[in-house]
Amino acid sequence: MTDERLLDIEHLHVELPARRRGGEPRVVIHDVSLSVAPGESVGVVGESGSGKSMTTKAVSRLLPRGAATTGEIIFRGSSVLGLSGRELAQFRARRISTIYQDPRAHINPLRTIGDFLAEGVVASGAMTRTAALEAACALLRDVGVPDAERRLTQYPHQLSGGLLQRMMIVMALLPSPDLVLADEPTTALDVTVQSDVMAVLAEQIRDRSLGLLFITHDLDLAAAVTDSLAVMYAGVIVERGPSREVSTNPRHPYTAALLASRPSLSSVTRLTAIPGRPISAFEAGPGCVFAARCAYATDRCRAERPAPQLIEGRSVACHRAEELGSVLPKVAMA
Amino acid sequence: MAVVQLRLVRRGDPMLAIFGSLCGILVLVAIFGGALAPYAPDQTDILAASQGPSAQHLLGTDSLGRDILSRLLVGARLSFAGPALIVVASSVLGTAIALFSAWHGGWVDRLVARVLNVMFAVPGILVAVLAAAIFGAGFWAPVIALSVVYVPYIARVVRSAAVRQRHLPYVEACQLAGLSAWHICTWHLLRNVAPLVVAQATLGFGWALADFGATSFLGLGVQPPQAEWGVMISDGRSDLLTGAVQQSVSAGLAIVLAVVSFNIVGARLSARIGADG
Amino acid sequence: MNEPLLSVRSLRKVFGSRRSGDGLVAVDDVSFDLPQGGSLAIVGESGSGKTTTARIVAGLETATGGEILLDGRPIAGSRSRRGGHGIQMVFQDPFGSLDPRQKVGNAISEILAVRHTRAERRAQVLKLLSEVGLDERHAGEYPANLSGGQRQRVAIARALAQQPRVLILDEAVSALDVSVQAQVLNLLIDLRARLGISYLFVSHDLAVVRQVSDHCLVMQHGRVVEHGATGEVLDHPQDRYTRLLLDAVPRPGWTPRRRPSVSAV
Amino acid sequence: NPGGPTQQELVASLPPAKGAVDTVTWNLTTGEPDTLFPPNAATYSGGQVAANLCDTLLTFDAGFTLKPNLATFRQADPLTLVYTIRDDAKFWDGQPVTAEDVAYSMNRAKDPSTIVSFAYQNVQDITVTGKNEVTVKFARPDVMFNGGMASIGGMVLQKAFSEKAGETLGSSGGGLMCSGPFKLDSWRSGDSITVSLNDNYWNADRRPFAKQVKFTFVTDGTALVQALNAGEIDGAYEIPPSAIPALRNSQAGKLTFGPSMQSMLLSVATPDGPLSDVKLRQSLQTLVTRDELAKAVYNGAAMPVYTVLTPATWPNDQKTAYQAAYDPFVRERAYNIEKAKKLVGESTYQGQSLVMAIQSGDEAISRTAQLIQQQAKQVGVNIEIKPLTPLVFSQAGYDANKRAGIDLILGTSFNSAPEPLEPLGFDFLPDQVYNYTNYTNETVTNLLTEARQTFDGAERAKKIIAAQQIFEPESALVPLLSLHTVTFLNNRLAGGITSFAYWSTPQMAYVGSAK
Amino acid sequence: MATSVVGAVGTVLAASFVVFAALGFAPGDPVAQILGQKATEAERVAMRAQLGLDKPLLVRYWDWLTGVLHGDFGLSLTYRQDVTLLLGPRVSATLVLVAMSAVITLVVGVLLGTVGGVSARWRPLVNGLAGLGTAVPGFVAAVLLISVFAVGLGWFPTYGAGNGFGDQLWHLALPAVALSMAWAAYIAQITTASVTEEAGKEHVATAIGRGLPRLLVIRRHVLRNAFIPVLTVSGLMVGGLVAGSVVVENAFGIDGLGSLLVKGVLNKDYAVVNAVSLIIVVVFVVVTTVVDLVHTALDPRLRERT
Ligand SMILES: Nc1ncnc2c1ncn2[C@@H]1O[C@H](COP(=O)(O)OP(=O)(O)OP(=O)(O)O)[C@@H](O)[C@H]1O
Ligand SMILES: Nc1ncnc2c1ncn2[C@@H]1O[C@H](COP(=O)(O)OP(=O)(O)OP(=O)(O)O)[C@@H](O)[C@H]1O
Ligand SMILES: [Mg+2]
Ligand SMILES: [Mg+2]
Ligand code: NI
Repeated sequence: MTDERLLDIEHLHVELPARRRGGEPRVVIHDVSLSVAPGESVGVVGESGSGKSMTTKAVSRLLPRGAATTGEIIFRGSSVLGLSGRELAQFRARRISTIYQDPRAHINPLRTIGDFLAEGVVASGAMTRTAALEAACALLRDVGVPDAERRLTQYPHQLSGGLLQRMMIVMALLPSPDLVLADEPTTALDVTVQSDVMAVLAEQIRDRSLGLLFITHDLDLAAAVTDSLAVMYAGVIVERGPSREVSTNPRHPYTAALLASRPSLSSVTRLTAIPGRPISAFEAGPGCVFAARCAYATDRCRAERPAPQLIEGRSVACHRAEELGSVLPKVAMA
Repeated sequence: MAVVQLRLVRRGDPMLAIFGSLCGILVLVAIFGGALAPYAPDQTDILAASQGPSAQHLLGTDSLGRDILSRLLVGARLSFAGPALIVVASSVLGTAIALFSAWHGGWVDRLVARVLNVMFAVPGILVAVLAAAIFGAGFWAPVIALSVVYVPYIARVVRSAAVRQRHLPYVEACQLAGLSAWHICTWHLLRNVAPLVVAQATLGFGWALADFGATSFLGLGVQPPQAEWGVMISDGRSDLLTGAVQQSVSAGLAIVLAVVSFNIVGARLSARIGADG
Repeated sequence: MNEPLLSVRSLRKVFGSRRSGDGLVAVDDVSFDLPQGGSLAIVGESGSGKTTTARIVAGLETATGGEILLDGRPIAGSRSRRGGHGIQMVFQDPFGSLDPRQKVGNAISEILAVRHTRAERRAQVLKLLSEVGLDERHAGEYPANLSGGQRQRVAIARALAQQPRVLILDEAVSALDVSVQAQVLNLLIDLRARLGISYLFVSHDLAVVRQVSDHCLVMQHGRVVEHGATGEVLDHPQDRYTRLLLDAVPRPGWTPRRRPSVSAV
Repeated sequence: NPGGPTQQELVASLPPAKGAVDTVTWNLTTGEPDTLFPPNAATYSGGQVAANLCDTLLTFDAGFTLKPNLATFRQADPLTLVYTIRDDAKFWDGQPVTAEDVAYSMNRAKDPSTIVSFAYQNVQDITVTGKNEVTVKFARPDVMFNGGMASIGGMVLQKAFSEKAGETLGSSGGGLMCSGPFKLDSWRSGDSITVSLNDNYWNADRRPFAKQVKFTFVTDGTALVQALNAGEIDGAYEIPPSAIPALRNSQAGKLTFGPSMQSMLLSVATPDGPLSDVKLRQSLQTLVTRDELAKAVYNGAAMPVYTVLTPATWPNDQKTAYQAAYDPFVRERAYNIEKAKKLVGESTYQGQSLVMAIQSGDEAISRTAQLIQQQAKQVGVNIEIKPLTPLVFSQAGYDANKRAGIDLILGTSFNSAPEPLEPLGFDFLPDQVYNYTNYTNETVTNLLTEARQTFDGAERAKKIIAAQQIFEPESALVPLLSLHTVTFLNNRLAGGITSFAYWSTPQMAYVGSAK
Repeated sequence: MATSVVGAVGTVLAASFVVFAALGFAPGDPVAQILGQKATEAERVAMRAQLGLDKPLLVRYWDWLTGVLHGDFGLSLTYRQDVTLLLGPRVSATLVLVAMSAVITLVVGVLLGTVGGVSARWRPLVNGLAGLGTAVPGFVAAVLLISVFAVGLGWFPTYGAGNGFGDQLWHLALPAVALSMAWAAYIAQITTASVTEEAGKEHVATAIGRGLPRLLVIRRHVLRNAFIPVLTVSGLMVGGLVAGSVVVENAFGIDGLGSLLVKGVLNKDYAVVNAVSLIIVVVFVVVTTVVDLVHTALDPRLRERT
């Protein structure tokens, strides 16, 4: 069973050093456990500051300097946190790839697209430059970019956001990794372009049966493209389970509230807003991270942090998960 | 503005605290140096000329028998007064130009940018020499010249900050609210660029100290018998050959110390402003 | 229907080279009416000219052509401040729309100073803040200490201080987290119901538009491609582009679709 | 004497050189000359270099006795001077020096646009009156004229070359054609002037020892000391006072103090103002410690003087007469703070600030000014030092408008010859530019005018001394120091003139190897 | 391209006119310098007319400008000769000095700054050195260097610019070090800051995340991008070095453009001052323009704008 797993994150806990000397270190990820099987797409959904990006950074070990990580990250059975410098480079170059939210900031503006695409595989010795460029061209055509040769000689600023995000996707796929981490790959894009880029990404991942860790704040989007879904709040995964289930039949009050505050495209309804604002892990009290905003919170919720419990194939971090199962509103399928 | 500085110091940055207090001490010396000096700075004693350090004269005497330590302490006043005036004048002028230019934008802004470019192209030392020729060598010539020379440096930095502010929606909100351009410029733009101006001015003070000393050294600025560090370096130059280095070297080190302190404080303040966003 | 509060006729905006005329046409022949107390949304993809239209109406940008009528009377086309005409605006970026070095209470009272005495002002500030769900404590805070949603409330309160008749909201909720966005949307809906202000609501989020507007305008490449009652447009889109837009919105059961070909950029 | 040599100890020339030397590198301490065109080469550097290149009609020996040089002279009558040019003199290009050339040169010098033209102010015309003869006709008798012919005013240029060179004559691009002991090789502006031995030089006494002399332009005292100590530069005149301590014990060469006719004095700059009070002026005479000044600021390169006529300007044969008249002033004007205080008290002076102008950039002058300021303060006189740029300072010298607001000018002046009338004429006759206080005294005027026309030395001395007794007590000039010529010469070399006569003689011709 | 050339020419014209006009305000009569103190007023008036000093400012500027365009910088009032001749050797001395300083500044500054930017371990040391360095003004550095290396150790000469290339390098070594000290430190600071900032950019994180070797990331993604601001500052640096050379030339007794300029201003030697300032302004403008062009060449985003 474990051998089948591509990525296992177990009780990940990340602390960043204090901003100022003498300050408290800041917890940004409190307790995250996740796993991705080969060919599986896992979505992570949460509002800003919940620690989604930190989770992906922890996987590729790109956390800010001074970050303290505990817990385990197992990739194909070996610990990522224990990799030596050379192994880490190999791991990053061949095993995983990351697609970021803002392609413009994540591509060196002074180098051509061709350089950008080929660089990784050439440096890791996987291909010669010519071969890499050829492979890139082929991939570009696969993701629906006409005129691939010309694109390779262009600079990032000459491309639109949507096109640039496709370049990112090509970059990520070129070394044939096992796992793709996509951190809000479409947030900066228009809906039409988002649909397009998502389609490309989903199709490529499926064709190659790669693992995908898909980060977004859009529950509907995540539900549409992933197999299983984790809902994150303040550094904690509050609910995890099959995408369809989680997005239609939430078992955690936060998931439910999130769904209820989404305006609907088809009808005018009074939205149920969640009072207060989203918090980061280090702002949370000793109890349930969502307690302060939760309509169902009890004293216990405020005092004691709930451990994830398995309910109907889902992992839910809520003391009242059982009893609330029937209370929480369900979402009808359109 | 001092309050801003204090608040920044309190936020705990040891470098800033150390060098900030050093700057404070130097400024106090500049103000009260006369009272600390064991001798009158221009009291000559030909019989005790060019002496090395001794109990009476801790740093020795210069070629006219004046006490070097006293001149160093008293010299802080002119050495600081000039740069202070330069920095204040150029900051006020530079900030005014920057705000005006950033507010109007368009061709006004382009014109201002061109004029500043021309000012960059005229070397400061040329302006200083010209000023010395026009106003006569002395305290004011370099003050006037360097005030003009520093304007583009201040204006450029402040302008880009002001332009950034100018395009923030809050400024447009103020405009929509019917507030006058003057009100917006002074109450919002100026207030927001003020910390930057302070930081820039502190940095500029270090540079001005060096440049002001250089004009005195060249004989275009403060003139002997006035005690001033640049003058002292120049005065002591002929003694270097006979091994009596204390005048030039002590004045040189005083300048270096002052410039280091103000530069570090200025850089730290700028960095903090950058961090504050 | 009685006379519209605000009418925009054949608005046109060209950016860039005015002499040679080869500038970028950001807004092209846009016309619409906004009735008293109504809410009109402008939707469209990025760069379609939504913001530009809104800014021209607010008087922050000068139109190249066309005219804007308030109560049937044209208002000066140039940079004259429309605030006095009862048009106010709330901006997208909650971080940039408040002076970082001004306490939020002062930001509001500064505007009231034009029309109110000092004594009236304080009470008025509190009233406005409570209107948007904030209280006295918030008045003494700097924007940096407020959350995005709170800032956006302050921005709304500030706009309300001018007793506007038209409130332009340019992506006013786009930068907010979903849970907070819902709060602000509710607030906006309530305010309109209570104060009878008209909204010109700019957004790219069709679901949001559905909640707050009566009518909507779909823009593409600076032109209006579809115009009608919001429900009608969203439920029965006529234009190909509107349909494309609608199809792209993720919702339960949705799958992303690849466009036949990517237009070369 | 810790202060430096006395008048008697000054050395006018060094023991002669023993042999030839290839190259001498000599520094021009006041910097690169503006021009070598003799009538305008009135600067220390310009005159010094020109003197090596161009022969003067007459010359002084090291003791300032007038001698024939390129010509002999005959005073035909008080209004006529006849010069006879020697026939063996040749220009560098081999052409003989003719009467034509001499008359041309003198007429060029006489042109009012030149700096030396003042020496020609009494000249009516200059004509060629024979094959080797040039006659100068005067409008008024002028005893000083011949002295002028022994320096830049009497230098002879080749007419043909000069006319061809036009405007650029004497500049680094234009060059010169003269008959002196050295030829001008090259002038690299900003770097050096190189001259080389003139093989055809007519005067065997002045045949140079050096094949080549390179003049450098180091003005910075520190750099100069370095270069001299390192032997990169062999010697220099006008060593700045601040460099003296460092050179005194040099291993590389020797310092020599020689007599000079330069002096430093403080002049009242305006006829009105607080200093129109004679008592206050007299207090200035005694409140300065001239000895300390000579020692501390000039490091011994100067000597106190007490009258406008400095001992150095006394003609050799009249020294006793002048000395006798001088001594009482020494006693009266010696440093005496009590006396100065008393004089100030008796004056109408109210403690106003007196503005003393100095030329900026001269370290020794600046220090002198500071010392005077301090000493004046002790007797209750407030002096404010005002440095002026050289241009403004020199303009203030002759333009009363530019002296507005200035009470005192501290400066140096020099005489080109031991001729008392030269300074006195400028300072004490009515309507003269340097007579800042509009001093007029009919007796003085008459005495000085007569003296100028008196050819008998003793008679002239009497008249001048009589005038001095009248103007000196109420003089608006405070003589301070007589400055020596300070010379440094590398030990490998010998010979050379060490008095200020170097300025009007081909001084480099005497410098040669010490072995 | 065309606009930048027009801008450069405009800058040169404006700056040279400002200098030209300002000189007219300086008191003192240049004729005094030529005629000496003993000339009469009539002679002075005549001389002024002969030199064209009685013409209006604009006419004089125009005359000068047309002259310059024909390669004629006019006649120096003090030296009575073509300014071109005066400039020749001094330009070369100052040029060698400035060039040496620029090389020292760039090599030392960029190397030090890169080390400080790339290595967090060395950064405090580099920052400390650079902070100290920027605080040592040229004239202070000159005095200190002279007392240690020339007077104390006697390793270097202290005067003159030397003859011939090798000699010139030897003579100008100390002055160049004095001149470049503060600027090298400044460049080191800028480089450190720029490299540190660039290293924190997201595209660098992408490169690292792709497993690119560290050196490759530093070279391709950090350094190349980080050098753009350094380049901009280098443009200003050349202006600063030229200005600073005046002070350093003075301290080391080098007869270069700087001392010629100071002397020219003090003597109101119009032709000299105008020529020297023109040279300085042109050097500055050319360097800034070249920097702009290089910047454009390095940064594809700028390429299409022009
Ligand atoms: N470089 C950093 N240094 C310090 N703190 C950071 C850094 N990056 C993020 N954080 C903090 O870590 C927490 C989690 O951040 P993270 O970026 O993982 O959130 P996220 O879920 O990705 O949010 P978003 O939707 O805004 O991208 C936040 O509180 C944030 O303030
Ligand atoms: N000041 C300006 N100068 C030049 N072009 C501009 C300017 N402002 C906007 N544009 C251009 O006008 C077009 C329309 O811009 P606008 O901001 O109105 O679009 P938008 O619909 O609001 O887009 P978004 O959804 O991205 O906010 C865009 O192509 C934009 O690049
Ligand atoms: Mg994120
Ligand atoms: Mg917009
Ligand atoms: Ni171009």
